[in-house]
Amino acid sequence: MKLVYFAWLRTRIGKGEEVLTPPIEVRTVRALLDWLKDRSPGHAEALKNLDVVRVAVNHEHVQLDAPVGPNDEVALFPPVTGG
Amino acid sequence: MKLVYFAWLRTRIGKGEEVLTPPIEVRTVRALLDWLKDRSPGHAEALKNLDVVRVAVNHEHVQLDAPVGPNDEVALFPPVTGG
Amino acid sequence: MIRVQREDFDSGAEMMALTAGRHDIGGVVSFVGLVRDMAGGAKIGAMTLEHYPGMTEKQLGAIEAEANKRWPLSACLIIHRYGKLEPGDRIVLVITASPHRDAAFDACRFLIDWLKTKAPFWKLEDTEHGAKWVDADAKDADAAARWVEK
Amino acid sequence: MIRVQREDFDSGAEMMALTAGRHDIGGVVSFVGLVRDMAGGAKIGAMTLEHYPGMTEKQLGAIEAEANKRWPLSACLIIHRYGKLEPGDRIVLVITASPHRDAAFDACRFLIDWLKTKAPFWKLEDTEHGAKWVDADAKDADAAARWVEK
Repeated sequence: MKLVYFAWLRTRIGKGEEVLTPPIEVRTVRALLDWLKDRSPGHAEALKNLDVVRVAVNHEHVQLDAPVGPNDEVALFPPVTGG
Repeated sequence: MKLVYFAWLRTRIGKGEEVLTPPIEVRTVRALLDWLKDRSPGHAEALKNLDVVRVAVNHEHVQLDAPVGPNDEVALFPPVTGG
Repeated sequence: MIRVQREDFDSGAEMMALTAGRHDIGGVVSFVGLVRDMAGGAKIGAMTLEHYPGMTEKQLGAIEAEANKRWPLSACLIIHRYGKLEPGDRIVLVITASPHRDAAFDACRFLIDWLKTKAPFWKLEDTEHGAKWVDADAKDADAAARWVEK
Repeated sequence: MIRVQREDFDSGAEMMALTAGRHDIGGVVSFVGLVRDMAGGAKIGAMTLEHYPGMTEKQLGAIEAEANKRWPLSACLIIHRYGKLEPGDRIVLVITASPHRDAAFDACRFLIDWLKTKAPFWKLEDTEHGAKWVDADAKDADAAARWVEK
């Protein structure tokens, strides 16, 4: 699974992207975020308040209950501020 | 009193402006239009349906009950169609 | 700022001039009205815009002043052309600039809506059936009525 | 049409290109968003716009498709910049053209409102107190909510 991070999630995690292999039980965004928190102190810090974390799977905005699989590109970022 | 005409009021009346001296009893736009109708068949034709005639006195839109006097510039025209 | 002129205008240059050197503007909205080659199902050729010099400037100035009273505008421009215009030609330009986009959008729409019912312009269209004075559109009166303050 | 680019754009030239040779367009509305030198009471210098290449184009394309579904647009353009921008610089351009002005106004406002809550861009501002990621504005969420179809 490819993970990509933007804005302060990127700086807190300390990298813009990484390829990880979550265990087979991780089938939703919510489960993925729970699992990611234990990857490093940076991951834990970035994901401590999910109210300000948004998620896209394969370039589409999704909610926490959306499914994720090993071939997906999952992006984590704060609420967008363009325009 | 200076009268100015625009669009089809101008073409029906046959001139763009004229200076007239209505009788002293003509003190409102409505009275002025009634008096103007008798000036010529063109005036009568132009003013036969007041629903489609708009009036400005000294460059301000006014209603039929607005006052008019000998030193005013009174404009008659159809509803505007700019923009 | 208002201008009533026979000549064409350059929307981009006007926007640049209005915002040049300003760092307090968050949004600029512009409206350009163009001559269409169809009107109410009939093909039209050129059109001629007649106006009432003196009253036009006064009415446009009053409409602009009203917009400035209602919204916090950093800048505002209305250009309206008169004379002979062909299909595709620009007729009118309205530009509004504000720290916030909602004010710029509302003010721009207000200006064109009010202009359409208050500024003394009249269109004479060359149609297949001869020259015809354009009738006012009831939709324009409805659009202007949106902005009447209760 | 959408473009995501580092370079500046020329609003006037884009409007001309979009309407050139067209005789069916009655109104063209444009919105330009600019960098302000103040944000929430704090002075800001430059800002850097980060985005998510691939997703940005996909989201802007979807928003444009939605606008075309809702309104009869003759033409539509969104240009959004990324990278380092100074106060006064242009960030985003939205142009909509339609036979009727109401559709052009509504579609333009819809596009910028939705873009602000859906397109994956993030602003990093240089403030007096150091670089700061801009927080999303609740007003933008409210503005976007206006357009949710019941």
